[in-house]
Amino acid sequence: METLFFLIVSFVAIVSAILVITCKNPINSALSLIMTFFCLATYYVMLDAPFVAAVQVMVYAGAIMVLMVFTIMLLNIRVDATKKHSHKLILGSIIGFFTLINLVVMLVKSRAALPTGPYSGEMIRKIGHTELVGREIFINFLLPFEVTSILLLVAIIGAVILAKKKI
Amino acid sequence: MSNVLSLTTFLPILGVLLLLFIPKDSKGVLRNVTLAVTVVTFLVSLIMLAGFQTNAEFQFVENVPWIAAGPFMMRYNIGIDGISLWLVILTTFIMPIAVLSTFTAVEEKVKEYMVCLLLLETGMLGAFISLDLFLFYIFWEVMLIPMYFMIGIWGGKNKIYAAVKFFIYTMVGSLLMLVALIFLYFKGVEAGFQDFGLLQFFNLKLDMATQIWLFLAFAFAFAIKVPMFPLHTWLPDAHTEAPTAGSVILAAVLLKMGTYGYVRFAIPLFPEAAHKFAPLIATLAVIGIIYAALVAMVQEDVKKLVAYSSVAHLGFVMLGVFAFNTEGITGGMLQMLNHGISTGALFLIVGFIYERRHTRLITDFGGLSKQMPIFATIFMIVTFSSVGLPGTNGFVGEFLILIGAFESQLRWFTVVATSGVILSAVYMLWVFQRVMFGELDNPKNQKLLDLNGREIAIMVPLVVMIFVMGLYPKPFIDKMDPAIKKLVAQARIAPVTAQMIPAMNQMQMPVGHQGTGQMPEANQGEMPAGQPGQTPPAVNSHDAK
Amino acid sequence: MENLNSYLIVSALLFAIGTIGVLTRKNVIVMFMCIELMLNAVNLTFVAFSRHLGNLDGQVFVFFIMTVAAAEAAVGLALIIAFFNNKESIDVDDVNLMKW
Amino acid sequence: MFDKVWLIPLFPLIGFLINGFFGKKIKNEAVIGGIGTLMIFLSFLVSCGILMQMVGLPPEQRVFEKVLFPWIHSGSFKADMAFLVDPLSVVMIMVVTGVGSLIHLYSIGYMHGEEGFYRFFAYLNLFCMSMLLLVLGSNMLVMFIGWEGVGLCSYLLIGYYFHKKSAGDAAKKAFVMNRVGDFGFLIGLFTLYWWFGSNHNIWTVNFVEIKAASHLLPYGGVVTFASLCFFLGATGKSAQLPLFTWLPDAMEGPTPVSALIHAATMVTAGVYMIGRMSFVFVKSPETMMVIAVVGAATAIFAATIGTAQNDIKRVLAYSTVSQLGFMFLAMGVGAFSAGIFHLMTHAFFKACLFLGSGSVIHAMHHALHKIHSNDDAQDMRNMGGLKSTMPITFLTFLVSTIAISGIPGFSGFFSKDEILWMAFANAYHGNLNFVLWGIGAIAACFTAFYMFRLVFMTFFGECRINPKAKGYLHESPLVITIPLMVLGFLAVVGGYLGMPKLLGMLPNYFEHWLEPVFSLANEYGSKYAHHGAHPSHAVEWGLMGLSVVIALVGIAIAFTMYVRNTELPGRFVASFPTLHRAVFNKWYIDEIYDYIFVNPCKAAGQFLWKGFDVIVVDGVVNGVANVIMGFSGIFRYMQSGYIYNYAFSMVLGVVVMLGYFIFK
Repeated sequence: METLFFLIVSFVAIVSAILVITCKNPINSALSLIMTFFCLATYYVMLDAPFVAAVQVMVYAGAIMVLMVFTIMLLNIRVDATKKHSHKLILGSIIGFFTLINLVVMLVKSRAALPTGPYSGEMIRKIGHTELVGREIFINFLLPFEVTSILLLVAIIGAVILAKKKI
Repeated sequence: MSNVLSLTTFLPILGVLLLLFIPKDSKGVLRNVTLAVTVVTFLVSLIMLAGFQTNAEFQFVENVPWIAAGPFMMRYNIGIDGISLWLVILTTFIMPIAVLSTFTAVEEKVKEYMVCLLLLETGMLGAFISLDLFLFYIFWEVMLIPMYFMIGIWGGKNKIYAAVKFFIYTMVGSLLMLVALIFLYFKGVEAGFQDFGLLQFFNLKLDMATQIWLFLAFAFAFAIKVPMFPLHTWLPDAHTEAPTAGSVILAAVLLKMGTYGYVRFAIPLFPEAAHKFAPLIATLAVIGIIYAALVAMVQEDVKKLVAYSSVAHLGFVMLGVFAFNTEGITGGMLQMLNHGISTGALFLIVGFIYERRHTRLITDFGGLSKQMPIFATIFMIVTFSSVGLPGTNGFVGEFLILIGAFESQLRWFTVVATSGVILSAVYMLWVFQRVMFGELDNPKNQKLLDLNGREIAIMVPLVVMIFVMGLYPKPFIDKMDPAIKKLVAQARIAPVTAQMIPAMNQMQMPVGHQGTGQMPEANQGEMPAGQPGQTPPAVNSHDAK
Repeated sequence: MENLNSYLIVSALLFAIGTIGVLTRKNVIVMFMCIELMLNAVNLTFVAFSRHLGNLDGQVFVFFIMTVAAAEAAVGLALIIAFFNNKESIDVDDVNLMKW
Repeated sequence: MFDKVWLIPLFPLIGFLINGFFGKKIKNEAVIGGIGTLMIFLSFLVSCGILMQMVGLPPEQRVFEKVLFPWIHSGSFKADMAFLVDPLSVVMIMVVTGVGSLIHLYSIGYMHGEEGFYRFFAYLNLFCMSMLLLVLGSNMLVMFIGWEGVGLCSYLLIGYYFHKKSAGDAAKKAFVMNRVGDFGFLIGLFTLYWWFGSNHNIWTVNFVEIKAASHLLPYGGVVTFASLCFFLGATGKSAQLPLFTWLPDAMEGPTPVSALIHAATMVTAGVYMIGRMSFVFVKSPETMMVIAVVGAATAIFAATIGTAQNDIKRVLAYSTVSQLGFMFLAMGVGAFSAGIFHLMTHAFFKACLFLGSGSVIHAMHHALHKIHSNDDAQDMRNMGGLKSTMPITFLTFLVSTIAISGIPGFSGFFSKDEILWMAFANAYHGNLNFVLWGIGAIAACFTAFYMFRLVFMTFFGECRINPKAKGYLHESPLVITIPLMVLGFLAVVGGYLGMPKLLGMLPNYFEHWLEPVFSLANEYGSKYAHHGAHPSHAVEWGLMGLSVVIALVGIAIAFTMYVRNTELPGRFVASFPTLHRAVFNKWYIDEIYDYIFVNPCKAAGQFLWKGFDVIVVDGVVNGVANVIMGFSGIFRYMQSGYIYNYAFSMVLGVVVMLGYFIFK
């Protein structure tokens, strides 16, 4: 039963991913991308990482995609121009295909290490995933956490300067 | 007193600092300050000349650790001996004259021009005095940059082409030299040396193969600078496009860098290879002499003609240096000084008429000697010095070179080179006649005014030096003699097996022969009709050791 | 519980699709989305490995990737808007000034 | 007085410096001319002092070397600025300073009114200094200073009228030809220096030392090579056959120049050099043969050209070349003292002839200038009948012409006949001496012919000058005629110094005077000169008589053709047009030289410059540059500016690397 559910979610994820890159209208591709994000969230839940799933949905689906859609609306881009770069399509897909082969072969051939970490599945369910992740972040990864906050600050200022016509 | 050498070298840099404070548009002050700096440098170098003892060791030596970068250890090791002494004096002597000659020549961007001149002087002086191979390489490159700018910015029509060509030509050569330098350094490290000091490399015995390759690398770099026959095409372009002061310095000192390189580095470091390549280099030198003379004959542009004439003169110097005997090398050194003075003067003269008529084509001139008598006399004296008339400096150098080369195994090269004497008379007199004699028909020529006080002040020291060195070269020769004898000893490869000739005849032996005991290679002279006289077993340098 | 490989295969697929999307599409925003997709594929691998290995470093890293993605999205979109202001189009072929 | 020898060249040097630097300011011609003449006259006095002192000394003590200062000392090469006083150099300095002073005096009058007056006297003094250095030099190098110094001064003086292009060309031609000779001199010097040094460890260029070591020289071999090179130097300087074309063109210079340089002093430098180094030359029979043959050939060759010239100075120029041929003939047959004797007598009468022609030209120029006609003042065809208007010039001219033609009683006879006799008697070259004597005799006949042709055309017959100018013709001022008279007197008296022993009236002072100098050479010479029967006195008397007859025949032909019926030359020319044209155009030697040497050099220069320099070397350099430019052109497309290209190549890179690592 578990695997069946996994297969369904995977199928939906792959189809929506393909939709993202194939449909003409950017809005449709945006929406299919949101669909993919939801599938990913379900994966995270299946992997006993509910907090990550929640954050995933909030950040990606909620924030970034909204921003994307907002930009699409702002620039009211009609359907893609017709000029098609045929050579790009073929070349792109060949390269994409090769990437896929590389990744798959690499992932399959590499023998994953034995579980070493202390957090087994049921422990997360018992204590609660958010608390564990929070403890992890604020103890071992405090500095990177602060650095990311600076990164965000820079991004905000950058975005403001770039987008405004005259400061 | 001991660091007078560094003082001489870096005084121009102080001058540059001084110049930076002077506002850009007060040209007069800029020029006079630069002149003052160069004159002071000259005086300081005279003090050094006075303090110089005539012996073979390096004097005024300063040896201070400088850079320790990874495997390399470079020391600020400078000093001069008989050979480099006069080249330093020549540089400091020519610089004030060159600066004085740019008073009216360069009008725009005077400050940068003066800075370039002073930087150039430091580069040249540094190259002559450095005893550390790496220091020499650095000054060798430093010298290029100001010259490149002087040609590139203040040059003539296609100055960019000439400047770039000049730069790339020398750069290619010096890169090869750098490779050889580093290779030599590591060879030295094997033998236990710690730094780039030149003196220790002198007694480093290298096997023949490495010597050949190293010698070729060094020789190629210096051959471009000399310039030797096939690599000389940058010189006419550089000279025609350079401003007057630039081409005076280029001719008077920069070309000597090449021949100085041979005498200081290539020959003493790799004697066997030098001997092996002597015939090849002598051939190139002789071709250079004849080729440059013939080509100079048909030039329309006076400056290009003088440029080719300096190729011919330096061909002589190379012939003398590769004779490996005292007369030849002394002649070569003297000819370097003479060429500096006479060709420098020639370029100044071309500069004077260029400033007046803004053209360098010979056909535009004619009959100037009636219009400008003082100019005519000076031009005539310099022409005859450049042609090598006895009594002028040109003759002393040329004669010693030819007699030195005739004694060595370059005998047949000398016979061909001596014909260069005729050709040099032909093209110099032909240009003198077309410019000075003949009808004063061109209206523009009729209004030319003769040399003014400044220009005469420029030419007087040069003309005086022409006659002083021509009539009494003894002090010059004595100062450089011990160093040259040491060089000859270094360059002599196999100990002379011939026993001294016992054939003392009853005539009193000209004093000084036995004393020096210096026995130039008595080589098998293949005179046309054979030679019945008893000759010692010839030290034939061609059979590889 | 699915074993690790299946998750990896799915993330590889997503990643490949994202790459193809970047290379083939002309619309800059869609390319943008494909990049987001690729980032998410990577997130998936992270979480899968962290679950498999049992320590949470992977998931912490996922958060960092998300912040980066967010920052990138913000700046990217600002760029697109600025570009749109003076070029009137967001076709990637018009972005041809980036050369010597 | 001997150690005062350095004063001799010093005085003209002082004269040169004064006139050279301050001449423009002095402006007064008399003062400038006075300084110039005084200086050379002082040298003349010092030379007389030295002569007197030397006459008093016994022959073997007549060699004195004065070292002034060390000039070039490098390694084993030693050359000092040193002077050598010996009978030969005393003779030469007497000739140079004596004739020089007279010519300086003459120039004051002749150059009157020239705007470059001070420049002329400065160069003339510089010339005298160089010639004295050449003559007094005690080593080959000091001689070489004088050697090239006289070349320089002849360049300056020939090119005196520098506004004339022909003068400039002639000056350049003279200098280059001399330079070719100097090339030979240098090679000879090097060979001797090298040979002595490497074989006997005697590193010297000093004449005395070389003379002392000359017994080591082998016969032939390296000595032939060295002496041939020296002889090339002599031909360059003394205008012998291969290198003589510059002398006739040198007539572009003012006449005193031609008299001093191209008659009396400079051109004799070659003869003096062979005399000075006789002990080297004599050691190689082949070179002596070459010298004799070239001398004889030049004598006859120049004499033939001289007969057809119309310019008075050109005739004299060719006569000089011919007389020099005689001197070289004498040197070639080992009669060194006879050669030097002829050099001295030739200096007297040729200087007198040139100055005489100068005064004629001066008068003609003055007259023609008055009527503003631009006829050529030097062309004999518009002269004639000047006998009456210029008596003194005519008389001195006639005396010198008789002297040069070899009429007994005058100096020319004694010296020229001595040479012809020596050519016949000295059996240096086996039966070649008959041929040499024959050529010499014919040349003497030609000499007599063209000299008297000149005299008859200028002084006899009716005056062919432009009638209007006839009134202005008058005798030259005293300052010109005095030197003429002195030289005329010397032309007559000079011969009695070296009376051949045969005539016996006076002992042959000259030969006796030079005997110590040439004794070593004659001794070497006698070794290989095979001793045929020394011809008897009868033969000598016979030959002497024959040479006189030949001279008279020459004069008679000239008389019949140019005085009795003057249309004879016209008919002669008509009958042999090609021969006349060839002779008139100097056998087209100049054109041949241009064709063989000058044009190929120019063509080679042009080819090398345009061909090699520009196309080959620059081609290679620019070619390399273009190739690099080509490559960079290709790489340029890599940076197209389209984003997807960059993305594409990035991803491609990643994929390829991954693939490599995975599938390795």
